[in-house]
Amino acid sequence: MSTKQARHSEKAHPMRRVLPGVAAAVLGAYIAQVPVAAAGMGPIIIGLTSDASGQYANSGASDRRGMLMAIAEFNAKGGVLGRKIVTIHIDTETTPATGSRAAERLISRDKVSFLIGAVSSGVANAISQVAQKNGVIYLNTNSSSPTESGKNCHRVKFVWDGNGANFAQAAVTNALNTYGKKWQLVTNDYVWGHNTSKATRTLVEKAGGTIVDEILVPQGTRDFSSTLLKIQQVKPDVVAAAVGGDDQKAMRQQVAQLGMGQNPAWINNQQDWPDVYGLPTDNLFGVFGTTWYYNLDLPGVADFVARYQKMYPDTKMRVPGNVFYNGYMATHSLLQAIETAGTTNNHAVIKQLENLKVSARERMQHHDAWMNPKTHQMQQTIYLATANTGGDKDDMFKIISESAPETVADANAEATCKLESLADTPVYEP
Amino acid sequence: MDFLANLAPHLVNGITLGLLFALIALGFMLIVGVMEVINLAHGSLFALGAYVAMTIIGIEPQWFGPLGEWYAALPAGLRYSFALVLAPILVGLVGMLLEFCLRGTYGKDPLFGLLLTFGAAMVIEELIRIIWGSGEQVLQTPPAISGAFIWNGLIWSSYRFFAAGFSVLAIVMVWLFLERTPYGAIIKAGAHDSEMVRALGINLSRLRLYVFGFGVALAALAGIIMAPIWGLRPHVGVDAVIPAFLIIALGGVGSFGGAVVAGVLVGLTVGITGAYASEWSLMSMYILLIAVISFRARGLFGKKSVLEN
Amino acid sequence: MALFEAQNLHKRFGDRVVLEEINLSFEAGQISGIMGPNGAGKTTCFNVLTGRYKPNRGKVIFDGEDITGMAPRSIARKGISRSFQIMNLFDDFSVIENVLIGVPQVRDRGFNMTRRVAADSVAMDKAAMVLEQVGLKDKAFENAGSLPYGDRRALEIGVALASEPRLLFLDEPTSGLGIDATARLAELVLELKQAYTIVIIEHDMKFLFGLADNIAVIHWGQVITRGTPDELRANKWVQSSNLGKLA
Amino acid sequence: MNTNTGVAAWITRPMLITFALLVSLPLWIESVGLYQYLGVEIVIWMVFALGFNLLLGYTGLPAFGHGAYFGIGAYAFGLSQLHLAESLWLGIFCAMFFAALGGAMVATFLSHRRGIYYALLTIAFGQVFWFLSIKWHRLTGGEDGLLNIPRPDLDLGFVSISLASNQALFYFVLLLFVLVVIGLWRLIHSPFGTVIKAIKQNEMRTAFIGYNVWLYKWLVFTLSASIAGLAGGMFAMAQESAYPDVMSLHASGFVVMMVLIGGGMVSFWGPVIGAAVYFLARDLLGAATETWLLWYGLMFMAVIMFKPEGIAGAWQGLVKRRKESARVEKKPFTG
Repeated sequence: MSTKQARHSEKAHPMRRVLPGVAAAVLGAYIAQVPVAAAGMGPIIIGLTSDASGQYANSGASDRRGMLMAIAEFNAKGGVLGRKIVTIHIDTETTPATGSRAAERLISRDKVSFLIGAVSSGVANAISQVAQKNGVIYLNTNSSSPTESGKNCHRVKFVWDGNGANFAQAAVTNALNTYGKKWQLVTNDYVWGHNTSKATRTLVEKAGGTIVDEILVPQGTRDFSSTLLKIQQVKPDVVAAAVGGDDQKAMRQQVAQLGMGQNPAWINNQQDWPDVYGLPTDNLFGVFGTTWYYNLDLPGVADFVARYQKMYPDTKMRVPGNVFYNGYMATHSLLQAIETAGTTNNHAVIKQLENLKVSARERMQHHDAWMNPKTHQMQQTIYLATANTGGDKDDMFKIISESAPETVADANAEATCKLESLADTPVYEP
Repeated sequence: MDFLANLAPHLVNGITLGLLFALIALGFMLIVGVMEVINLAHGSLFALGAYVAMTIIGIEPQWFGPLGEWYAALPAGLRYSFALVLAPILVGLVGMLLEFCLRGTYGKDPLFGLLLTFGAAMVIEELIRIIWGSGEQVLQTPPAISGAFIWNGLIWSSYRFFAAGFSVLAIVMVWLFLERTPYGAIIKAGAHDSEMVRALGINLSRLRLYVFGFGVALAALAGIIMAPIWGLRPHVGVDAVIPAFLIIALGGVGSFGGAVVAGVLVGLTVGITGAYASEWSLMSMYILLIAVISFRARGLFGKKSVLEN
Repeated sequence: MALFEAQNLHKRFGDRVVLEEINLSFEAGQISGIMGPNGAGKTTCFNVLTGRYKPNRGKVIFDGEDITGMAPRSIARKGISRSFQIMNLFDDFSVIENVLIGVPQVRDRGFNMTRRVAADSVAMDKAAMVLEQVGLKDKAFENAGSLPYGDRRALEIGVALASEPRLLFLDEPTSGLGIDATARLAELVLELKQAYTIVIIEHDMKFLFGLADNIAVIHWGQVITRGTPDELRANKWVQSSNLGKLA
Repeated sequence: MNTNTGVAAWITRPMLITFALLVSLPLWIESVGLYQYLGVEIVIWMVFALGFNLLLGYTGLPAFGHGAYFGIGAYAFGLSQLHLAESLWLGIFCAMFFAALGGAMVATFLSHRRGIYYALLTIAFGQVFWFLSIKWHRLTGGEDGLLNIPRPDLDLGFVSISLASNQALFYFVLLLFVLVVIGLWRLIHSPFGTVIKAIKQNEMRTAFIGYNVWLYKWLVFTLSASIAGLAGGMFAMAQESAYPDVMSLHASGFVVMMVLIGGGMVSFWGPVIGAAVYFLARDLLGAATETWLLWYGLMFMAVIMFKPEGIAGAWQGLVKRRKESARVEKKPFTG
């Protein structure tokens, strides 16, 4: 209701008086939208903190659709614990500082029971820190940075995406055997990039390969021509690229232009579906990871896709991808955990989630998945894929392997993650 | 020797990159030089140009009935060149609209023009998001200029060289326009004293309108050229406006040659650092600017500008 | 020796020679004039003397000290202040603020961030006095930007006076003034003569010949002749040139 | 801009009103549907904007990379707490000191520049700092930011107050705000204030009167950088972390927006009004619509187009018109 109100007042005021107009609208709408459920048996309010602008706007939207579908399905069954579920979304702008403010707002003013959603690890950190302070459970749905379940883990935070280390685990050994031992790393010069490349490096060296060179590309690089020339000069067997966000998009395009996608062999980290959907397949070179694919030949998948298309008949993205999947699965599991816990009390729900086990069938993956209680990262099947040149415009991936969670576990996460004790986590029961 | 063999391709690459930078800065330079408006919407108009072109190229047959079908049947190359002409014009009109909004700020602190365009940048970016969605898009290039070729043992992108060549063309055209036509003379006069323009009995506000439109059209053109390299997303403009800024500062406000030289200089710097100290490749251009400006008050070839007071 | 001396100054802009072999000396307590047709290099000469431009060659000596190429602020602090032909006021300030900022008491406390300007009675009185002199007392709190032209000219001089100069340069003070305004200005200058050494650039010869003790004529960037007004009236060149007819 | 010769008391009525309004804020903020934390951030940005306006509004120096010093303050505060000692005063000192240091360094490059080149250089330096904050991730934590920065207690020697709650923090931040307001108000009515305003209007003449313009410009920049640092330090406390994006060009642009929307060019209070409006509008629009950026930009364009003097300017205009109409009524026989 707040939304309609505000939009209305927006359109209402004439340009000339815009400022006072907005000011009035601000107060008006605020007064109007003082929270419905201060506490007790009102609806369960879930704060959605997915990005709607900035680098990850598109993934954020997909992420949010996933959450909303899970919530819609529960509401259809009459909600959770007999309480309807309502959501409030705030754009975190792919900006950590905004993330904190959004979290503070959702918790203190909108009195949300849970927080869900993130693509960028920076934003996830910012939110989880505020969440931890207040004891609000927060689901990091889609940030694949190892630090999320490593040094920046929190008791209230649960991480649902596979991380760089997992994908490296899955990719490196078989790439080493198929393509060769001479590797070159292309690393985005920031924390995520360095972590991912570090993981790759150790694996490569353990398996007897050599890293002949590492190219650091600053965050925000748009022109990779010199990098690509350098690669040609070094002539490695394999290039392992840990390049993310817009940088990755730019790089893909330029590699495609050079037709360098096949030779040398490329190992990319995860390719998020919203980032690649609709692009020509030559943008999808080399081998890359994903946690799920809409064309997996598993029971339930087809139905899941159908449900997606029914609920979102007019989204550009005709089939759900990994980001949607993570958003959906995370939310789904949370709501189930609440149901089994029989309460929204955060400690109870945390305990539920820590012992979470989801059957392969429910996950629509090849292996059972479980939550690692020490790192709060979902241990799940990791798929390797490559471009599917033959297929129709939706069927872009060719899945080439699937690895069981235990075989791709992030080795040093448990060492680096120090969860706060439950006792130090304030009790929170909205 | 071996080192030189390694270096050579990076030099070539740096120069192509530099020409692209120069193209990006061209429209920005014109507007800042002639109208003393720092157009922060340059970036989002750059993006808008690419989006419009993409739409024009990809027009679906059913949109305009038979005309649409005839159009869609045209070879990709033709549709591309068509977009290359039409899109800048359309975006140029948007620019003129923006110029109307700007009129209030003339003669006031240049800050206001700068901030108005800052607001406009946000609006345009959001409009793009609303119209085309926030997803990654691709601007299709015709086969003739796509793909790659091998040149002494290295793979080079054909499109990149097309783009560089096109930049040279655009730069030369603009230069001829400014130096060899009466309009150019008037524009240059307007750049240095609007008094004189009035004396010449030229309608200054119309001059401003056209110049701004023209500058914005150039921004759009740059957007179309860069999109196949950078990719296309609503906020891609941010990547364009900062280099543009830098290059103008480096070359000196109001100096055409300066902008071009500075562009190439920046390209070379980024290209070389990209090869030998890649992690500093982005930083290098700022260092370059600071180094130059600290010693040359007005950049390499800057003239005194009203914007200094 | 003279209070202020310029010894064979040269000034070039690019390859264009603007000043050549300029030798000038201004005696303390006198009114000296510099005249010459427009574009003769008078103002450039002034700018070199007051430190706006460095000369390419030659010396500027003030009270026995070589001040060649010093920054304007240092020269100003030595007691040389100037007015401008194209007016250079602080338009957003009130009239008195324009003067106040020039007052040494304020200038010396320039880095004081806590004291209130308005509380500084010495400075205020000084400023009021200057305004009295230039006849803007009753307009003290009007906005400088909104003053009529004549008053702005007066204020232009007021700002220069505020810093209690020993030597006062006036750049074309009459430009744009009507007959009686010019007359009033002449009175003011005579009055100022009691307190200051004054150098005036003028092309209004009547004005200059009426006031100056001696005058240097600059043409084509050179001092072509100098002397008392009477000497100049007798001078061949001045007579031949239209300048003479004016006087 | 307000004149120097008018009586400038230490404390003025607008100040008292503002302070009263803010002091009572926690009492009513929830009931108008705002939330305490927003109050904290608003006041912090008010401090930032006030300090920035010393540069932009009073000295007329267009600086567009000021987020950098805000960021330096945030990191300095955080690092001092994490690596040196958990002490509020130490943190605040480091925040201000290092921001000032950075500012002073940059100012040495800047202060003989004017107008557009000044603007461009500030941008370039801003970008450099931003870049370093990501690049130097061993120190800053890179894009993940510097996390888990403690909120030290306010130790007054005889008593020590915990700032853990946003309300307690708010009052601490407010205290600093009050000090900054009084300090700046005093400063702009001091000789120094007069000189910088003179520089804004006519740099050349100021030099010819005998002022060392370079030094004044340098000092103003350093000063306003240190205030930015103070704000940044408080921001790090509020967020209990420090992130690179506060240093980005956008963040720097936003503070300029605040100052102009509010009317910093014509009024001391402009930045204060601006920061408040900025956050209220943004918080509401952000919650109300996906496309908040669109409305935000339009609003901003409208202000520049129709009321370039900003809200404070509009208000002054209103008051002036009132007075004039009143005067006309007094003497009906005029004209």
